[in-house]
Amino acid sequence: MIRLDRVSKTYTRAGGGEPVRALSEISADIADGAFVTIVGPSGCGKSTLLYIVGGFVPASGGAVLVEGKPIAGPGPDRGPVFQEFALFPWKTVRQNIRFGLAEQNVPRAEADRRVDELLDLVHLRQYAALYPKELSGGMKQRVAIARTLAYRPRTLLMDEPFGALDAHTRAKLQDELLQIWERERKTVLFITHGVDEAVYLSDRILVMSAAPGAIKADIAVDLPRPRRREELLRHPRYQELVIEIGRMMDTTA
Amino acid sequence: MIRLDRVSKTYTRAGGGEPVRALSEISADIADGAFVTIVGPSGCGKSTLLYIVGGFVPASGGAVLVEGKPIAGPGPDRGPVFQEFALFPWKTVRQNIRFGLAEQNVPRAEADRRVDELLDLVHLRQYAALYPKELSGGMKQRVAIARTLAYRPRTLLMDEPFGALDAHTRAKLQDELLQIWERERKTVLFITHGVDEAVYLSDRILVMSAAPGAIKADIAVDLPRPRRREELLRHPRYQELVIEIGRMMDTTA
Amino acid sequence: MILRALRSCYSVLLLLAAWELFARSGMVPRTLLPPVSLVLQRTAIALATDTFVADLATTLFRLLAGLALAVGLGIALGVISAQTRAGRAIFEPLVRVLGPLPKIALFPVLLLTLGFDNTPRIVLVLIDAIFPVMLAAHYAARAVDEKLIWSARAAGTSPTGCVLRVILPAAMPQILTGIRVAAVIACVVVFLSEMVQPGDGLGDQMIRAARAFRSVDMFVPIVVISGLGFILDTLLALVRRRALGWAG
Amino acid sequence: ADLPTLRVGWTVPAEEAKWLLMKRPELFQGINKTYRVEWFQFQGTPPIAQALVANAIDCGTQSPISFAQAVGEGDFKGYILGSLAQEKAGYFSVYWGTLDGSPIRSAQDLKGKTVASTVFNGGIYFYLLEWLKKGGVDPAKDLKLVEIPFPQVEDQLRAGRIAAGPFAQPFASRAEARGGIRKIFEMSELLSPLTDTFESCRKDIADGKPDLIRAYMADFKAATKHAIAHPEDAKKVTSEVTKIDYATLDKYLMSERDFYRDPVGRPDFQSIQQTWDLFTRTGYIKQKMNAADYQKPELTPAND
Amino acid sequence: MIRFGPLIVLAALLALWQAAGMAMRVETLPTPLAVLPELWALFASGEIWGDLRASLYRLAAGFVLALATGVPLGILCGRSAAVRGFVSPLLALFYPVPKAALIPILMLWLGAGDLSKITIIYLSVTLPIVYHGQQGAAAVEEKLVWSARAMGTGRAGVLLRIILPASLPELLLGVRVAIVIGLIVMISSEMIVRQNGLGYDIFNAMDMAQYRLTYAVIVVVAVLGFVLDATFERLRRRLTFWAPERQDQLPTGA
Ligand SMILES: Nc1ncnc2c1ncn2[C@@H]1O[C@H](COP(=O)(O)OP(=O)(O)OP(=O)(O)O)[C@@H](O)[C@H]1O
Ligand SMILES: Nc1ncnc2c1ncn2[C@@H]1O[C@H](COP(=O)(O)OP(=O)(O)OP(=O)(O)O)[C@@H](O)[C@H]1O
Ligand SMILES: [Mg+2]
Ligand SMILES: [Mg+2]
Repeated sequence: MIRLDRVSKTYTRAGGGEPVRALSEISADIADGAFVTIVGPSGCGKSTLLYIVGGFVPASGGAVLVEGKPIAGPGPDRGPVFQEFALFPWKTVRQNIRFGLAEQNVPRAEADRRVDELLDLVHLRQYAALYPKELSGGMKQRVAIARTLAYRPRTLLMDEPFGALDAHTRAKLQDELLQIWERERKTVLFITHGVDEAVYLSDRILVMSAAPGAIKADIAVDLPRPRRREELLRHPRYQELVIEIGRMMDTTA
Repeated sequence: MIRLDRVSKTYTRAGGGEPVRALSEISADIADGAFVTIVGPSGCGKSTLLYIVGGFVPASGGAVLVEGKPIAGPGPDRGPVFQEFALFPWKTVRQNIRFGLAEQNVPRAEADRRVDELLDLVHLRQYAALYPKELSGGMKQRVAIARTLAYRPRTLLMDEPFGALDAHTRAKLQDELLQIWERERKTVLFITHGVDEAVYLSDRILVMSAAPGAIKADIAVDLPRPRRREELLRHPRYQELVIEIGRMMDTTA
Repeated sequence: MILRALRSCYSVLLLLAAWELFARSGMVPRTLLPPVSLVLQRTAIALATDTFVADLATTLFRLLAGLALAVGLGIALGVISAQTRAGRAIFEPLVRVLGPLPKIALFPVLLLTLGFDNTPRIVLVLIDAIFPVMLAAHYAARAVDEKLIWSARAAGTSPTGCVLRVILPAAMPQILTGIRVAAVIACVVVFLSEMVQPGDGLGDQMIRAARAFRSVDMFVPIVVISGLGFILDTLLALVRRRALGWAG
Repeated sequence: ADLPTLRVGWTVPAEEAKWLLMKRPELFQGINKTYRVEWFQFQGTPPIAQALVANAIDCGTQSPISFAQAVGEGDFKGYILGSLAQEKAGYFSVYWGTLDGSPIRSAQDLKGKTVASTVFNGGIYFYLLEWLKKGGVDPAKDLKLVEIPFPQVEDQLRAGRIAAGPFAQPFASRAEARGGIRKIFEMSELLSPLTDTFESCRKDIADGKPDLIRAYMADFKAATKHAIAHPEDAKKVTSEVTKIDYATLDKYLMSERDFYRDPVGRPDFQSIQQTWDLFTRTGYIKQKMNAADYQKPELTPAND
Repeated sequence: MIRFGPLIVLAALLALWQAAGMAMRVETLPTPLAVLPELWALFASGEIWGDLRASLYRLAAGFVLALATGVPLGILCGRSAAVRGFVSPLLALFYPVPKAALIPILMLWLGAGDLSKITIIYLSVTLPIVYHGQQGAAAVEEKLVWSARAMGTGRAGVLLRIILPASLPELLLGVRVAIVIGLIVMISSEMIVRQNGLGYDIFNAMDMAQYRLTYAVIVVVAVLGFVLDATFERLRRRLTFWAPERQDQLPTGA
């Protein structure tokens, strides 16, 4: 379990300007194997919260506990997909995806197999030899997703991972993610701007309010699993939830 | 009018690898004051096409004509909003937005007035003094939009301009864009992954097929203007179009 | 192929032509500026002479040994010091105090403690050439996009692995720029050391020629050391293009 | 304000006449009254020769060798007008020393060793080569020559990095005071009397502005006489310029433990001619030199 | 602890010097304690000021000229293939020329006075500025340029208002290198053609075996270098604080 215990964050500014309060006292428990999504207006601190859970940025106050122990920096148990992709520019698509496997000393043959699998998953097999600067925005994002999935972290921390994708690819990757999640029962902390995406994927949705970010609502998504897109779209509760959360967001900003 | 005359593009690769064919013989006429949206799978060449119309990247074949004359590089008549934001990191939010006005020699008082107006439009007034590195993803995107709107180009070239925004902000900015467009009758070339967004905003939608990109369908959006969100969502033709185009996209990738 | 090479450095040819014409115009005495054709001719002769080649080899050895040490140590110190707060706190003042100090002023001490031969000169090259490498490595290591490091750390990369496999490659473009500057400084310094304390090497050749008024011979070692620097620089540029195709 | 200006090069040692002009101009008739001097220091006489050839300076200290090379290779045209340092019996002569305990006594003993000289291709250097050749040693093959400035010779010798090195004042006195150093040979064994350095001016200046040079050389003569008459002034001014403390200088400067100085600063053309003849014979100077060609009696200090 | 970093480092360096001096016991390496009185005397007698002024004047003159010509040239080089085609072979050829070796030759052309020294300083410091300026200008993200061009910025405006600020961090690195090279050349030119200045002082004292004085002047040069560098660093921070630099919050755990 991941426990957020009154986590807050204030950014000090290099130029010496006024500090920016990004998060104020966020508390939440994220159960093992849960699919939790965070939604909230732009600039409310979603990415910041994810950085703190990942152990990349220290909280200004409060603590993040994994299995009861405070986290000590990043670890391969929590795999991030960043909003900015953060691909290694000196590595090709294939080498980027392979990176984590090499770090985990996965045997060569097994690693190659997994990389090929993921290249297919994100439809990039024919682009495997290209460098990041030669990719389109959506292609970069897919590489970033594949790179993190490759080393199979127990928890996925995903910051708008499908933001730059077309509807078709997005839908396919959503389904793939759900399948992986159902198969391997990962914990997922997911950030998105798409309320429908949030409802379709999650067990639980945390709605954040604007700066300094705080949790305004914690909504359980009581829809059946496994989910099938067509069925769900016709499910009355689905529509209800989308409208309810959408309305909540409207009054937030 | 902007005329694309058999525009094609092949990227040569620095490392000496195989060239990448991004676009093959794209032809289209974009009428003055039209709102044209391009949709298509990730990596199909949408951004590339926009760069060529902007005059930033030369086409490998064919020509782009504005008012019958081939374009000679970029100009203030065509204002781009890039997928990557491309803010000037050494300028604050306010200075970024003001940049184009200074370049166009807009008088100081008038420029200040316009910048304030735009800061309000994109809800960033309180962040006016921050530098790009201190902004969240969505905030950067809003600055990029404001910067281009500020100097009022006749044609807007927008590459997924609302991609990183939450639903609420996105909806508001969509409406603002429509209002500006209706008021000033700009020509807009718009790239998006949201089929609903495309239908809601455009007069015409170009559907592109995967690499090397080509125009697969050219669909007129025969919905009444001015558009009101709630009315439109209930309009039967709206739903039809979304489903039709969505289906088209599915068979594209 | 040759034509293309010539066209790519036409400015150099232009300059050489201007030198030749000016020197032959009679506006300057031959002793002050011999025609370039004469200098090149004499250089060719010198390069076929055993003693000159021995001096060239001496200088080259000192140059490369000092540069190699400077590059190795400079990258290591620069990158490692960038990793911790304490490292940065020590690095900054250290390079601020020692960096701007003209190391050539310490050369006599080196001579007295290390003898006249190669060692003091290699050490001089080292302490002069290490700063651009170290500075570039340090600041580039600090400027690496933090999300790249985060991505690697999250994939289980140890801090050391991060330095080797993320920070080092990400900083490589700037480090290579630093190495090119270091190569230049190394050329300058090794030559200067041989001028200040002659004995052997190209600098010694030049000093002897200068003192004996052999003005053409004075230009020969300068042409040769500059040629060495040019070759070194071209090689580094080649490495850069090969290894850094990924960089924008 | 717009007095004519003369650019003069100097080097160390034995320049107290010029240093007096530099630091005590009030003692002399012409300087700062009818003309001005811009002073430039050089490391040895070869760079001064270069500067003279390049018209970068008008007058400067020269040695017979540098002067001859400037004439031969640089097409230099100039006069020898004043004397600075000479060596002859009863006075100091630059010598090569070794450690007391070493077995080195002759040129032969230096084979395979490292031997120091000051400025390669300078005056002193060629005397060393000459002495080695006379002793049957090939300086290019039989031993290793290194260039070391005078001040460092003692330390390097005691540190065992060189087998022999040249000594000049004040370092000779200092080393002798500490002991443990033994002479191998001195330059005046090769030639005596011997001219170390003299004052030389460009021909075009001397012919074009004879009044300026005459005034300068008159002051030069007066300064030489002043230094000899008032050795304590010479020591003081030397201390100021070289930063060597007075007590050290007091031990030798302007005494018989120092170079010989002509009483009025008149060049010894005969000894200069001998040096040239010697080095023309051995090939260090390519052309035949004739001292008469470089004299200009009406500008040269005359005996009183 | 970190605030006093510079002081601690300085103290450590002095202690190291003292220890080395005491261990080696050679005249050529006096201890800092022995050098202190000489340093005091230099300033007490006021002798040093004239030399300091002479050196600084040459350095400043060379530098101002170098900035005025090197920055525009470097930036043009980074942005225009034609200019780069002309300049970059020359740069590659002349950058490694040991400028100090040219001093004797330059003296023959320009005389032994300030002109030849200023020229050599100028030549030496221009090249790193051009070089780094070129690197910085070439690496500017193209979409920044595109954005400006689309807003009607002309070619000159792009160079001045986009390329210049965007390449400033890299350019300033070049200036920092140039400061170091400038000091080296200032010292060596004053050593080779001696008239006045700090280089003259160092090498004159050394030729007279006045080692304590030598070190006293070296200390003055070191302080001068430090002050120049520190002033420059302040300026650099002010000019480039907007640049995304990694925050001081590295993951320390694990
Ligand atoms: N600089 C480049 N060098 C080589 N290939 C490139 C370069 N830029 C783009 N490409 C290739 O061109 C194709 C089209 O890229 P483009 O960025 O136009 O796609 P896009 O439609 O905008 O995709 P997305 O929706 O993911 O942003 C891709 O296959 C990409 O790999
Ligand atoms: N490095 C920084 N320095 C100062 N302020 C920062 C920094 N990074 C983020 N902020 C501020 O913290 C707040 C939250 O930023 P964050 O990136 O977490 O938002 P977000 O919820 O992810 O927004 P978006 O949906 O637009 O990506 C913003 O107001 C932003 O200005
Ligand atoms: Mg974010
Ligand atoms: Mg794109």
